[in-house]
Amino acid sequence: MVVNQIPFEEFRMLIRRQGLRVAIGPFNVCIHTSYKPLIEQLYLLYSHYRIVQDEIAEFHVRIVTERSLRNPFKRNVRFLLDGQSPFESFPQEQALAALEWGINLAIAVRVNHLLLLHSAVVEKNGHVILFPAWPGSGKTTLCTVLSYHGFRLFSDEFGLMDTQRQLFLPIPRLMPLKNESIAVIRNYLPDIVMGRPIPNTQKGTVAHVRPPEKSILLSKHTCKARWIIFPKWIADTSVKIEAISDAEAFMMLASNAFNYEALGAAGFGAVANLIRSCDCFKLVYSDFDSVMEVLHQLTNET
Amino acid sequence: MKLDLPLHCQILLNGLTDPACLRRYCDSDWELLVRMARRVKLLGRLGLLVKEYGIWDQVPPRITTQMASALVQVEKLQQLNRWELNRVLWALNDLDTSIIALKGVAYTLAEIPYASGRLSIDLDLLVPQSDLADIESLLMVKGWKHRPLSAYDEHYYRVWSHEIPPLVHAERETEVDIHHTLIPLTSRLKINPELLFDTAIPVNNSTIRLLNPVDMVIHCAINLFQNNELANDLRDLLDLHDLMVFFSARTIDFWTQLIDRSNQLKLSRAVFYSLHFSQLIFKTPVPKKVPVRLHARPGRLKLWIMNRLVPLALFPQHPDKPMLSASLARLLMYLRSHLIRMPLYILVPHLAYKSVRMIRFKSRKSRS
Amino acid sequence: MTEERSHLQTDTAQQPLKASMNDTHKRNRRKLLKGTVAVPVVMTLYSGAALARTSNITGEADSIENAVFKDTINGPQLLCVFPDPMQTQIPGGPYDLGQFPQATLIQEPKIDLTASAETVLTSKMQQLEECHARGGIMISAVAYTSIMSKTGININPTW
Amino acid sequence: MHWRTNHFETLLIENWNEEYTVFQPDSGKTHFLNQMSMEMLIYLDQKPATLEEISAYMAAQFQQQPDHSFQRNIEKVLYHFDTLGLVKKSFVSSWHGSQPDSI
Repeated sequence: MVVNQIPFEEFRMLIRRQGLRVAIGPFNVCIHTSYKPLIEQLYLLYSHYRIVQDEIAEFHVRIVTERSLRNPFKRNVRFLLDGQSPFESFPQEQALAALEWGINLAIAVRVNHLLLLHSAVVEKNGHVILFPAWPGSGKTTLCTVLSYHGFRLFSDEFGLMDTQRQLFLPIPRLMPLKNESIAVIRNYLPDIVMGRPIPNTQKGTVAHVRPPEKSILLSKHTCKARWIIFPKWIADTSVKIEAISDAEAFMMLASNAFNYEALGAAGFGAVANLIRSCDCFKLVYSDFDSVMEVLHQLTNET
Repeated sequence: MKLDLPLHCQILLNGLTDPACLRRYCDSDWELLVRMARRVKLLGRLGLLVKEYGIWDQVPPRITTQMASALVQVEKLQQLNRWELNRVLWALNDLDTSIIALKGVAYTLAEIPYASGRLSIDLDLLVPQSDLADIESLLMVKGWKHRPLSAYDEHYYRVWSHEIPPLVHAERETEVDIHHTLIPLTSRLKINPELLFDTAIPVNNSTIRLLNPVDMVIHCAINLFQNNELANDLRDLLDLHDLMVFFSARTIDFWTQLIDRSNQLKLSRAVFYSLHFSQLIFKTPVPKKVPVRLHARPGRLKLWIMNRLVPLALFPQHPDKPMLSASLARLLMYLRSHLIRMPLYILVPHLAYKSVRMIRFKSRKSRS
Repeated sequence: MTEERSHLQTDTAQQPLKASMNDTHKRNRRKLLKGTVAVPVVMTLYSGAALARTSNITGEADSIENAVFKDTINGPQLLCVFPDPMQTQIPGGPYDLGQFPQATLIQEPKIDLTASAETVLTSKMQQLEECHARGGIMISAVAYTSIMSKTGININPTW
Repeated sequence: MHWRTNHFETLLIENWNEEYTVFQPDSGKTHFLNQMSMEMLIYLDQKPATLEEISAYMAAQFQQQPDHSFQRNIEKVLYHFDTLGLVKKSFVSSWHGSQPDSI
C-alpha cells in the first residue's frame, strides 16, 4: 500500500493517531503530527512511499505545535525524536523543513551498521555514481536534474554503504533545493512536484522536490559503485572532468562522511576498497545539458 | 518490598535481566525495548546480552541493525577514552604523581563483565590535590584546553566542585574530567582522598591505578545517591550491580569490607540506598545481614518515600506517553540531590542562576 | 604538467573523453603532493567541531590543478599560504604554517573562466608565480580541509 | 635519546602509488603520509635511532643536504609523530630494554 492509494482523511487519521509508518529506503520511519498544513504537504510529497503500519520502525518522530516563548500569539513547531527535542523550535511555516532535517539528523547520529558518506548518489546501467559534497557544490541541484533525466535516485544526501558486501543502498528522500536553485530547477524541470518554497530558514529559502516514483519503487535494488565524482558548479564555465589521485579521493571521501571515524578499521577498509573499485574525478560545470552529456558518455563507455 | 513497575519499564527490565524472556517478545515489544534502552544508554549492553545468549539471529533484523549500530558507537567511545588516557599519561610522563582511573575506563581495566558494552562519554580521573595545579598546567601546555566557561561556572568548579573545569584536547573531542576528591566540597560529607590513594591498585604494564574494589563500589554509590539527580541513571545502578556481583564472587570478605569502609568514610547512607535498590531492581544477591550493619540507615518514612520515587526517576519515561508522576519524581530527586550537596545559602542562588540562564539561552536561540 | 591533465570538454567531447578513459590507469601516477621534493608530510583526518591545531606542517600541492582557488566576484583566486616566519623553513618544505596560518588570495591576473582552457591555465600559473614571489605556497584541497579550515584560516586581502 | 615506532605493527597501511593512507587503531585516526614520512616510520621500526642517525639516512635516501635546517625539519616531523602517538622517545639505546608500555 502506497500513500496515494489511501484517501486524505484516512492518511490524516493515521498520522494523527497511531503515527504514519513509511518505508524510506532501508528504514521505516514513524511520523506523528496533528499540524494540518504539514499533513497536507506530506500527503503530496510522500505520495509514493510504501505504508508499513505493521512493521517495526527504526525512527519515531513527531512535529508538535507550541506557543512561542517570545510572542504568545505566535505558534511554533518542535521536532521530537523518541520524545526528545534535539533542536529549538521553528516558526510553524517551517514544519516540513524541521521534519526533514530532523529525520536526516536521526539517521546521521544513529546509524552505524552502514557507512554513511555525505554524498549524492545516483545509478545508471547498474552502477552507482557518488557525488560527495564539496562546499558549495550544489550537489542536490545536480542530483535533482539527474534523477529526472535517466539516472535512478539513491539519495541527494546519504551514501549508505553496506561495507561487507560493498553495496550501496538507495534512500530516496525529498530533495531540498536552496535559494537560486529553486527557480533554476522550476525552469529546467517544469513538470516535477515541488513543495511550497519556505523562506527564512537557517539555509535561506528551501523547497522540497518529490523524488521520482520509479526511484522509490526500486529502492530495494542495491548496486556497487563505479565512479566517484566531486562536483562543483561555477557560473559560466565549460564542463570539465578530470581524474584525481587515489590518495586525495580517499581523504576527501573519508572527511565527507558522517560516521567514517566511528566505524574504525571497518570504515578505513571500506573506503580503501571503494576507491580501488572506482574511478575518481573532479567535475566542474555550469549548465545541465553538457554535464549530462559528459555523464552519459562516462556511464555508457562500459 | 515488591517492585511495582509500569509495563514499559517491565519490558526494559526483563530484557536486561532475563534474556530468556526475549524469545517471547513480539515486534512491538522489541521496538519499545530498543527505544527505552537507548534512552538510558543501555542499547549496546542489550546487544551484548543478545549476542551472548545466542539469539541474535532470531531477533528481527530492524532490531539487530540498531543494536549493532549502538555497539559500534560504544566501541568507538571506549577506544577514544582509552586513547585519551594513553595521551594523558604520555603528557604527564615526566611528572611524579599518582593517577587513578574512574568509572567506565576503570571498569574496562578491571575487566568487569559487560564493561565492553558500557557507553562512556568522558574520561574521569582522580589525582592528588597537591599535584592538581601541575597536572592542569602541564596538560594545557601539551594541547588540552578548557571549554569556554562563564565566570559563575568557573567559580562553581574552582570553589565548590570536586573536579576542575573539564579539559578537551585541541585535536580530539573526548572530555577529560579531573577530580581531586569524590564528593563536592559543599557537601556536608567529607572524604579524605588520601585513604583512596593508599589502597589504590596498580594496573599491569601501566602507571595508571584503580580504586580498590570496595572503594570502586562506594564511588559508584555516591555518584548515584549523592552527586547525581537519578533521572535515567538506570545504567549506573546496573554498573553497581555488576561491580558487586563481580567482586563479591572474588573476594571472600567483600561485604564486610564494604560495610567497614562505608562506615569509616561516613558514606553509609548512599551505600545503603545502593544495596537496597540494586537488590530491589536487579536482584543483586546481597546477604541479609549486610544493610543492617551500615550506620546511617534511613528511617521508615524516608525509605517509603524513596521506594516510590527512585524507580520512577531511574527508569526512562515512555517515549510516546510521558507520565506526570515520573516527571514529578525526577523533580523531587533533582532537588534532593542538590540539597544534600550544598547548604541552602549556596543552593538557592545556584538554582536561580541555572534557571535564569536556561531561559536566557532559550530566548537567545529562538531569536537567531 | 599539461600532458598530465585529462580534460574533457563537451565541444570536443569525443576525443578527449577517450583520452580521459585511457587515463584511468595513468591516473594512478597522479599525486596529491609534489613527489620530486623531499618533504616528509603527515596530514591527519579530523572530524567534528572546528578545532585549533597545535602544528600545521604540509607540503606544496603537486600541480596547479590540485591547488585551492576561492570563488570571488572577480573570478577564482589562488589561496596562497605563508609558512610561519617564526619557524625555520627550507625551500621545498616541509612547511610549518605555525599556530595561526596566514594566507592571502592572489588577485592578478584575473582568471576569465569563459576563456580557453589554455588561457585559464596560463592565468592560474601566473597567479602561482605571484604567490611564490611573495614567499607563499599553494596547498591541496585535502591540506586545506584537514588543516586550514579547522583553524579558520586568516585570509589577509591586503597582504 | 632515541626515537622508535609505537605499535607500528598495528597500523593498517594502504599504498596509493607511494602516497599512503594509514589507519592507527590505537587513536582511531586516519593519516595521509607521503613517501618520505612513511620511509621515516619504516626506518624507525627496524631499529630505534637518534635524530642524527635518521637525518643522515633520510638525506642519503632522498639526495638532500644533511645540513642543520634539514635536520631541524626531520626533528619537527618526529615531534609531530610523537604527539600523534606514531613514534615515541626511548632513552635506552638497546631495542629490548624499553620502558613499560602505557595503555
